[in-house]
Amino acid sequence: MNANNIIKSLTEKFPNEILEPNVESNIRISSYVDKDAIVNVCKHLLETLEFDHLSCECGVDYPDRNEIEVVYHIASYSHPVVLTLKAKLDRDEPQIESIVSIYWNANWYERETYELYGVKYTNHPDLKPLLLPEDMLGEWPLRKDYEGFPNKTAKNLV
Amino acid sequence: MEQTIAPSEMLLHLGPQHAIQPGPYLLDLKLRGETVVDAELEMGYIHKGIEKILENKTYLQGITITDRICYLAALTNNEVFCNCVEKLVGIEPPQRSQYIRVIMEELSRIQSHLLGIGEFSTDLGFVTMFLYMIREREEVLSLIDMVTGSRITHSYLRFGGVREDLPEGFAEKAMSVLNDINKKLDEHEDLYNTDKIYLQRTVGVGVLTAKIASDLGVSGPPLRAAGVAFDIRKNEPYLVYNDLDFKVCTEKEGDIFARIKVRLDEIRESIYIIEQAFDQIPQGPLFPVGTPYGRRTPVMRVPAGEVFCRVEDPRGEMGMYMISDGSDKPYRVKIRGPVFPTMQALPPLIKGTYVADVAAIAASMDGCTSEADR
Amino acid sequence: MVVKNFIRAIKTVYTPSVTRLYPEVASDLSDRFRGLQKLDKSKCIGCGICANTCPNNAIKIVKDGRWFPSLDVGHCMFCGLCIDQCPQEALSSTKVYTGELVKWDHHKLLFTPSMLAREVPLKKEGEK
Amino acid sequence: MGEIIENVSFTATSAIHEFLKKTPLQDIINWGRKNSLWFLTQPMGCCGVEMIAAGCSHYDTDRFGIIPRVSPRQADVIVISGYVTKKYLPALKRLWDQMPSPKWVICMGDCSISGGPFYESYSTVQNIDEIFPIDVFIPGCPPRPEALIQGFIELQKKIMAREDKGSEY
Repeated sequence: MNANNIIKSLTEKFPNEILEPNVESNIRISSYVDKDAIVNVCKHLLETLEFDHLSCECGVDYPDRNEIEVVYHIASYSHPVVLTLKAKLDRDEPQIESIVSIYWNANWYERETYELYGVKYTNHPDLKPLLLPEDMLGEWPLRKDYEGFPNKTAKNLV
Repeated sequence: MEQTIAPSEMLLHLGPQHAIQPGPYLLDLKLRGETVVDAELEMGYIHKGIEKILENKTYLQGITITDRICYLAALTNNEVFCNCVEKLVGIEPPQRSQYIRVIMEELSRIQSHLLGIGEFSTDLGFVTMFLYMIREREEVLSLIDMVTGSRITHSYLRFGGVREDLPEGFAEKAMSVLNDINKKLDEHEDLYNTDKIYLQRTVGVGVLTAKIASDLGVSGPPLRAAGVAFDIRKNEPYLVYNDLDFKVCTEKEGDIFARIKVRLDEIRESIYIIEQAFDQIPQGPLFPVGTPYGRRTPVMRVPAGEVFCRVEDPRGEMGMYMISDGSDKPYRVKIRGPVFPTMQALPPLIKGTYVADVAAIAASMDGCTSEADR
Repeated sequence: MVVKNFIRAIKTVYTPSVTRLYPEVASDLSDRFRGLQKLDKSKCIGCGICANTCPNNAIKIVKDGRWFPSLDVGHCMFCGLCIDQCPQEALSSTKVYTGELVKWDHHKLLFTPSMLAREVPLKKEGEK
Repeated sequence: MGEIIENVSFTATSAIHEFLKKTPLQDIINWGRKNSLWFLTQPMGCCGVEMIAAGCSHYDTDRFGIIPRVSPRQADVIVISGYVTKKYLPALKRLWDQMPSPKWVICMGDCSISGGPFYESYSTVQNIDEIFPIDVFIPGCPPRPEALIQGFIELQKKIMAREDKGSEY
């Protein structure tokens, strides 16, 4: 399983959905993905390309472009290639389909991204806050324009 | 979890403060008789917001914050952060620094596993073993203290190298302590293997098979105990692990006993790695020559780009995703801790077991709440 | 066998004690131990690099004759960055970490430049 | 004094106690109290590990009669050993309420004193000393176990000097 083959297989299977594929090194590849195709792409990755380990999933906020990117790092237990998949979402109403049905451990990552960025995952089994108390929902603290930070009420002696 | 309960069922909260916990989390159990029929884990009680804090600190200041992600693996957390920055900048630490990093990270692995096994033992009621393990851990901590100047939050690594060289006579002292630990480990393992009560409580309990473990996204000792030889040090070698000879410790059973066995074996393997590293360590500079990087690196700018790095934490795969926009602070840092998926796998794992085994299973996964919450 | 546990426990009676008898005997510290900083007033130029470097904003430059750093130990992580970055090597770490630092009140955790330079004692005479 | 739990009358408020506080007999009571400071183990972060280490063989707080307990109902001292978040504060208050009086609080580490490295985070509760009556502050990130022992010794001194906030004078 090598990086070029993986990119080739992906672009052949999804010519319109996989955008800007990029081979960074032998073990790192990245690509943008159309947000409607994420579940199908992940299914293909899991079933034919041995990407059986979702390493991490996170959001990145770009207020200048009015976009939130959802980034998936998909790795494998058998080969060292890590694929970075990114999906661009609208910042005002970020919404993407959940991949819990394919990678079980996406569950908590998605809940985390939901409460920190406000990304809504459709078809998620139980979308509710994970790390923060319920009443902080809606503040989206990791967005770049979060107002509550830095909170300067701490008693600093100096 | 469904909060409505049938007349024959009962809801049990373990936490946020409980004797079995290494840090606060809440484990809700739904019991029917003594069997756990449903479980849910609620966390975030020590969510520090480290990812947001790192966005507001310069790269150099970020090193001190990464220490505090997980208090038992501060050096590996430093390593992954420095690794990301080094890859973005395009420098590589010189051989001597890499060897020093390997030695320190393996020492850190030893102390983490010792505490992990110790805490597990006290949750089983085997408090003697806890005291033994902590006794040995303190010796290792003294070694780390000798080099880094603090016991658990070191701030020892710098971009392109390490803060200070190994002190005089460190190798001899370290090897005498480690050989001693190696000898004592055999005795401890003998105790574990022959204790009837211990065997009854661990063998065949909390079985995580290879298929399920990889579906749940688990990494580290729980996965290796199920027979999957997944170790970032082998799969994606960083530092000088390519030049060192070691094996990935695996077991087949995937139960609690196997997990503890894997940790004990890994301590031995780490000692073996350190022994080799002391033999092979070359003389030389600590920082790459001809670059501005050094112990006194001032606030620096990092070229724009993004990188995803992985290292092997004591608990599994530690990854960090860093985006730089060319300024002196990272644009986004995502920490992918190994404990996060491990904790996530806990509720499905304890479903169907007896409530008495919950403590043993939870402790054998060696969860570190601080890191899972970040 | 469970009896083995007891035998092992009894055997440890003969092993040397490991307990560090603090406070009667001060513990051995490594040479690199990072305790409370010490300020060399003759070297310090009040440039403020330490205050800028501090990850926690625990250092502030105050006027005490000349400009010197003052330190809030309630914020200080003892990470050693200020010591590394000082261009004049005016700051150094000492092995003070227990007796003089533990305080009864929060506001006593502020260490003035003269306390950092050890011109006045860290704990006042008769201070409880 | 912490918050009063409803329908529970505190023994410390009784008339006998008020009288005893004015007599030298209180010194004997305080001597007894200071030598049995059982503390609640609830590790909350880096300092929690040092707290565990302080209870084990290398530091051995049992020498001072300081014994770790896992139940708040058996504990006299709560060591806030880490970072208090908005989510954890209600639980911590509840632990504090469950402890029988007289009871004391020790702030261990920067995180509990001021927020430490995370003082400007969105999740932190700042100024813990306005919420709990804190007796001893132990700076350090984390403090060594010796510093924790020193903190207990300071608390003992404070109890003997009748200046602690745990019992009313």
